[in-house]
Amino acid sequence: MPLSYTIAVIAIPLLMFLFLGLVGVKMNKKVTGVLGVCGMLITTILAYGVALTYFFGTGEGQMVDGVRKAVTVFNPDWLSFSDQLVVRMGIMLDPIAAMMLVVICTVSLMVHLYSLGYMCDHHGNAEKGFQRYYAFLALFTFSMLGLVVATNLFQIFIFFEMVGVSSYLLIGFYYTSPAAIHASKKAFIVTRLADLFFLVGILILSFYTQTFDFFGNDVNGIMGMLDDPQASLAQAGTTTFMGCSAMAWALTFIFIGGAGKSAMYPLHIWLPDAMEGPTPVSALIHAATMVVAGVYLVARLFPLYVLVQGAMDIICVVGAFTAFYAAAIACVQSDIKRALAFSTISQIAFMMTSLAVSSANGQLIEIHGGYGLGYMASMFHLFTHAMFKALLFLCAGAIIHAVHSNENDKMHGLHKYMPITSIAFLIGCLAIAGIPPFAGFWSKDEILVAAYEKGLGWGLWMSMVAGMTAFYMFRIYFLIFHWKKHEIHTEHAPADQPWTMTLPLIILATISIVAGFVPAANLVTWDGAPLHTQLNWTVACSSVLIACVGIGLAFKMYYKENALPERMANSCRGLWTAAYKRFYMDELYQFITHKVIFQGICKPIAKFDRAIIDGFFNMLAQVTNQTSFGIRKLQSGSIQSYVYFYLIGALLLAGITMACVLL
Amino acid sequence: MESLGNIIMYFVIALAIIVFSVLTVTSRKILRSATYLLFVLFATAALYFQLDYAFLGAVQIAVYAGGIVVLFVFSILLTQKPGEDAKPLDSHHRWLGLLAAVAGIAVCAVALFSYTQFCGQQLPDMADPDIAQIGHFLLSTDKFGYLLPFEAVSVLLLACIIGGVVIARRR
Amino acid sequence: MNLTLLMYLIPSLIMFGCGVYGFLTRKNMIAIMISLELMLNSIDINFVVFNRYLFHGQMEGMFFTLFAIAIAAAETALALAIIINVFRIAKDVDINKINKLKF
Amino acid sequence: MEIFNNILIYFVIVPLLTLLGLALCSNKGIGAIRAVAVAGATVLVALAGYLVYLFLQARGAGDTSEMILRSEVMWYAPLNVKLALGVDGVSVVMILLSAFIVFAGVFASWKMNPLPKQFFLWFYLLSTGVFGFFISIDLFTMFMFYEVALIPMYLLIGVWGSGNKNYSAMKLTLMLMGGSAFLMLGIIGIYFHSSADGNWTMNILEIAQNDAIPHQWQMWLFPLTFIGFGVLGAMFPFHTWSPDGHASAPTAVSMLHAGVLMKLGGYGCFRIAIYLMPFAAQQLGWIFLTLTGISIVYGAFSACVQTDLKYINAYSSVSHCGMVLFAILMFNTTAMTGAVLQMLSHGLMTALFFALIGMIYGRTHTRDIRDMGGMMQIMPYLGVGYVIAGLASLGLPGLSGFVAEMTIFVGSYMHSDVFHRVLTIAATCSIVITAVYILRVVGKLLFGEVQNEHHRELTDASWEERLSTATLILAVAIIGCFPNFFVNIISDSFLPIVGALENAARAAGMM
Repeated sequence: MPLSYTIAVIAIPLLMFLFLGLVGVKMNKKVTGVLGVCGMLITTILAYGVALTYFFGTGEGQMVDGVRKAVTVFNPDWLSFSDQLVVRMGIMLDPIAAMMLVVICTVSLMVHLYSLGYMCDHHGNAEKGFQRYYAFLALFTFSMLGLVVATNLFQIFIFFEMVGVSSYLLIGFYYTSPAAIHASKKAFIVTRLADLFFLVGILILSFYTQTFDFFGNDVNGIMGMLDDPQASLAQAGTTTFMGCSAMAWALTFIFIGGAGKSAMYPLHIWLPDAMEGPTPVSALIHAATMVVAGVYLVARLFPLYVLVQGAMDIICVVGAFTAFYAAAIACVQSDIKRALAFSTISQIAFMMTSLAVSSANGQLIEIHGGYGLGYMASMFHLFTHAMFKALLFLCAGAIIHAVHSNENDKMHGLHKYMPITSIAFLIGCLAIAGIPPFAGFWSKDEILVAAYEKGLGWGLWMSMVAGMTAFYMFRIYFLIFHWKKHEIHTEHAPADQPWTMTLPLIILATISIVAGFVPAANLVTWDGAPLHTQLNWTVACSSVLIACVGIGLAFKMYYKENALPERMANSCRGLWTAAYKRFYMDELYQFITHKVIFQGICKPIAKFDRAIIDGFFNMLAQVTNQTSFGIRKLQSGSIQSYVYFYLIGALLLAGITMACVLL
Repeated sequence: MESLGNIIMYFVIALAIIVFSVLTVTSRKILRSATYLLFVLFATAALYFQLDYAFLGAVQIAVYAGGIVVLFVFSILLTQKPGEDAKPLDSHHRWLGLLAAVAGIAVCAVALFSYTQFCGQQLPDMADPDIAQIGHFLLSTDKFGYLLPFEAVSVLLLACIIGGVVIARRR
Repeated sequence: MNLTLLMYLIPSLIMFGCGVYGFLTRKNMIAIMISLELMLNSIDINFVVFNRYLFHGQMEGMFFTLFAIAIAAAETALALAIIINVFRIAKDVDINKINKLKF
Repeated sequence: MEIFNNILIYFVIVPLLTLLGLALCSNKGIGAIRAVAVAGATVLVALAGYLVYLFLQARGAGDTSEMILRSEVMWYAPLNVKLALGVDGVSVVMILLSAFIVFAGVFASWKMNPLPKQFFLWFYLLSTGVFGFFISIDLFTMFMFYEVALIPMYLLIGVWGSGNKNYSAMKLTLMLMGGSAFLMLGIIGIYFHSSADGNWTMNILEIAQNDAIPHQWQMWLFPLTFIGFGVLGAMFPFHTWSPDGHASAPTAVSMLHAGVLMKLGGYGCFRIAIYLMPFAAQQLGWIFLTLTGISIVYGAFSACVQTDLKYINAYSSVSHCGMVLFAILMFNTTAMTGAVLQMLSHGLMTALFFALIGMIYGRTHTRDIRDMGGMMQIMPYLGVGYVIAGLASLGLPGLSGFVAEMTIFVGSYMHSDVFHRVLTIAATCSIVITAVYILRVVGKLLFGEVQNEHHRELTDASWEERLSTATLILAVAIIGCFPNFFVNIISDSFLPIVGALENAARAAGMM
């Protein structure tokens, strides 16, 4: 299959969006849903074809001397800023782009299919806004695909905004619910704030590079400048501002942009709230695809980041801290989707850390004669995580659909009622906990190896977080499916959902089992050359052991109803409450945005405008008016006063004349 | 040297003018004001007679004293309730008015007294202009003819009549 | 003793002063008109006197007075018509209370 | 006459003919009035489209002259005042924009009541002024058309407005008139220094060619003209007419005013103030740059706390128009191109906003967002339109706001000194604040539960309202999706101006 088919991969969702958005609203709901699924199915088939061609074909210049090169399929000008600075809208395929195509299309297809069942009530009637929902899904898929195949930094920025808006629209899908509106607004504004940094980063970087392209077709792209010491990029490395090079500033700002989308601390606050959206949306956007855009962005600029160790260190620290922080919060959440959301944050932080631990002192760390193991591991984990996290979310969706609640205490003991869902969820948990041979084990293991290689401290820290992951995932699992007998709250007993919802679960579960055997090391590496890896038995065994300890602990505490969790919570009540309240980050933001910015800046400015600026002009008018009124008194209309004035004038004139004549 | 009768006549007229003028503007009963005005006008007419302008004096009596004052009296009777006096003036108004009047008089007086070359002029002899002559002048277009103003005044009077009718007409 | 020009001007001047005083102080519109007549009259006297003393061969002053009398008559008639009309509407002839047409 | 062979003059003649046609309509015949108004607007759109075609053809044929379609008629020989016509890329797109807004405005005021005939009469008089301003290159003629565009505003707001309309109309007119007083002083000053040899001229191109205005005079005349136009461009601190004026104006007038009239300010700033006085522009630019930088952030912050829909948009306009002047003062082709894109974008988007607000207001009779909610359920078409306008305003790629803002930011960042960069970064912050106030109002107005049960009975947009908004949405999307088409038309027009600025800088030894 020619690589130029990628255009169709991008175009079909766009056309679906336009069609469903403009025409679909007048059509039958089910028909639009089926149309959406069909469109997505075609997209997915094409995407698989393109990805397979890219990875295993040789025809279109993707393999040169055993190294996979980026292939620019098409790259027309979109907006010319100046002769050199041109924003292009193109399609570029390289290992990570091809991999992302597969991930996005797979998850998106699953979600499309799943939503056919999920977005209906128990009688099979589609919800209000069903067409809109599918239109937005198509829009999101289009934006995300456009993002990953971007040929230049600015295109990534453009699609960053687009996915942000799609996410906004989908989180706020239930637009009558205040919580959903609030969450969607928060998500948009926080990511927008991050995008501001991204934009500034782009501005700084492009000022030196004079191009946005990664690999230029006619001009040299950013990556092409890396080897050339005369290139303007080198200048960016030496120009300093406040002690750091322009390059470091630019890359740090760009990372902040990515951190906003990828929910890194302290910009993570929007993600848990984003769970107000429909659950399939959470699975697609807020677990599998959009939230890894930040990771993707850093990976995309990986060769640049390697040059600037400062930026890498920031990523490393932020990533490692976020991984722990989110895992800690996930351990105590009672809302299933929120717990999964924090788990997502933690896992994405894993990927970020993994990227950052690939280098030290401005050089890639050598492992087994290969470089950039962390990069490979990160991308691999991105892939596997997308699959099993989507699975977990879709399972959660099925449960929520069955019991009509997000809270753990409304669930309990569902294993008996929903066996398929239960098994799928278990597979997902095993995968994320890192139990071989499930997918998560392989990718997480590589990450840990890379972390240990960077330093023992990093490795231990990440291992600890991996253990916590196993614990909180199984805590959720046991609380939902076991703990105690289910109390039936509604007239329907919870049961496995229709095939449209279970089929995606089965497919994703299968992928979660086998995805670990994808030869990622040969396919996605930072320079395109295959990376030789081998299982590090020490790390592998220890991580499995840690995971098992976590699972065991969770089993002990949550398999059967008992008082142990309560006792433990009581033993350190303060810490528990803080974690449950997510360490008060939301309250902090609330304070900053409402008290400081809204009350402290906006209101005084608006008052200043009305009172001082407008007041000044009104005062001008008032003064004129008052003066006029003052003068008007002279024009009183009273003849007698006129006569007085007349007399005064006449007498004065006469007096003056006489004085002149007589004296 | 004037005849004594003339001089006495003059003083009587001058005194009448001064006294009745002051009374006209100070009386609080408006009807009395009008009456005093009538006396002033008569005195003026007398002055004209003394100055040998008999026709003018006649006109003064006929038009002014006979016409205008009657108009005043009628309008006073139409607008004034019997026994209603003007309110006494507050003092600052009176003093202000007095000051203005006195200042005006003073300035004029200073001017008059400083131009002594004609102020001391004797009364020259003059024949009383006869009516025929006046009529001739009024209707002639010669150098001293007043036909144009005469016609203008007639138009004015016409306009005035119409205006008076239109304004005073009860709607 | 001679009757000089000045002697005739002095009563006229005082009459004018009274007219001014009356015009400035009276509230009744008719009284104001009366004061106005006083002033007009004093001017008439001046015309006549100047004509008589300084240009006794001619009659401009006299004619001027003649016309002035005519116009004064017209003016008074009109003014009184207006005053009466105003009185009908406003039930008052106080000059300070007639202010309905003012902005 | 020869001038009638020039297509440009028809941009003035067509509105005038429409005026005539409207004058002939009877007061009662609403159908005839609408027909005439629509016909006029349609002809204008067609003419504008044809003008773009002519322009592209001329440029394609290698015509690189600064202005095309030149023609001149002497008006008043003693002062050398001419009716001089000519357009470059910027004027062409501005004319296109104006034609679109007039078209949409006519449909937005479809049910204008009372006195529809008189409303359209003034409306078309205003349009005449706007088009006349964009086609002329003679200072006197420009100023005349400028005034023609301003005066009808007073009546349009004073008679057909809402709320505190007398105050607003008076304030708007007085402040803009104050601005034009400055402007007239400036123009007179320019005229008397327009040439070194005493052959004074009003023609902009000739004045720029002569480059004879002494530097010490430029230092006086530049602020005069810049403030004169800046008042219209809502530059801080001369922006306060904008919130009150827009809040009281009827829908179509708000559209035309924010959409086109405010653009006259930006257009005049670079066409007259900067082009003719590049030296002073270089010397004094930083003052105005600071003011416009303040405008951007200040307007955005002020918009965050407003509760009246129109006030929100008016402050947002202050912010966006500040961006226009900000970019113009950056003195490079990229930023200035961005400024024109922003004018286009803001013109269409704000017109769309005001149209939608007018339609919502016409139904609910309130503009206070606290009294409304859940409009999306009641009037989905208007709701979706509002969301699209909002997204355009906060700079969603694919809609016009994004390309304009990005061009401005990239162009502004091309300056390598700290002053310009700090201002640029401050200006970029506005994209976040914009998102805040747009999402706030969208959340409160459209989403959530219906606040007022009476609102449930309201209807969605009628066909003419749909047409009006769809035209604008389409235009916004076209600019957003195919920006290069416009950039190519616009960017060459700035070469003479940037060239003049560089010469001035070189002469002053700044470069």
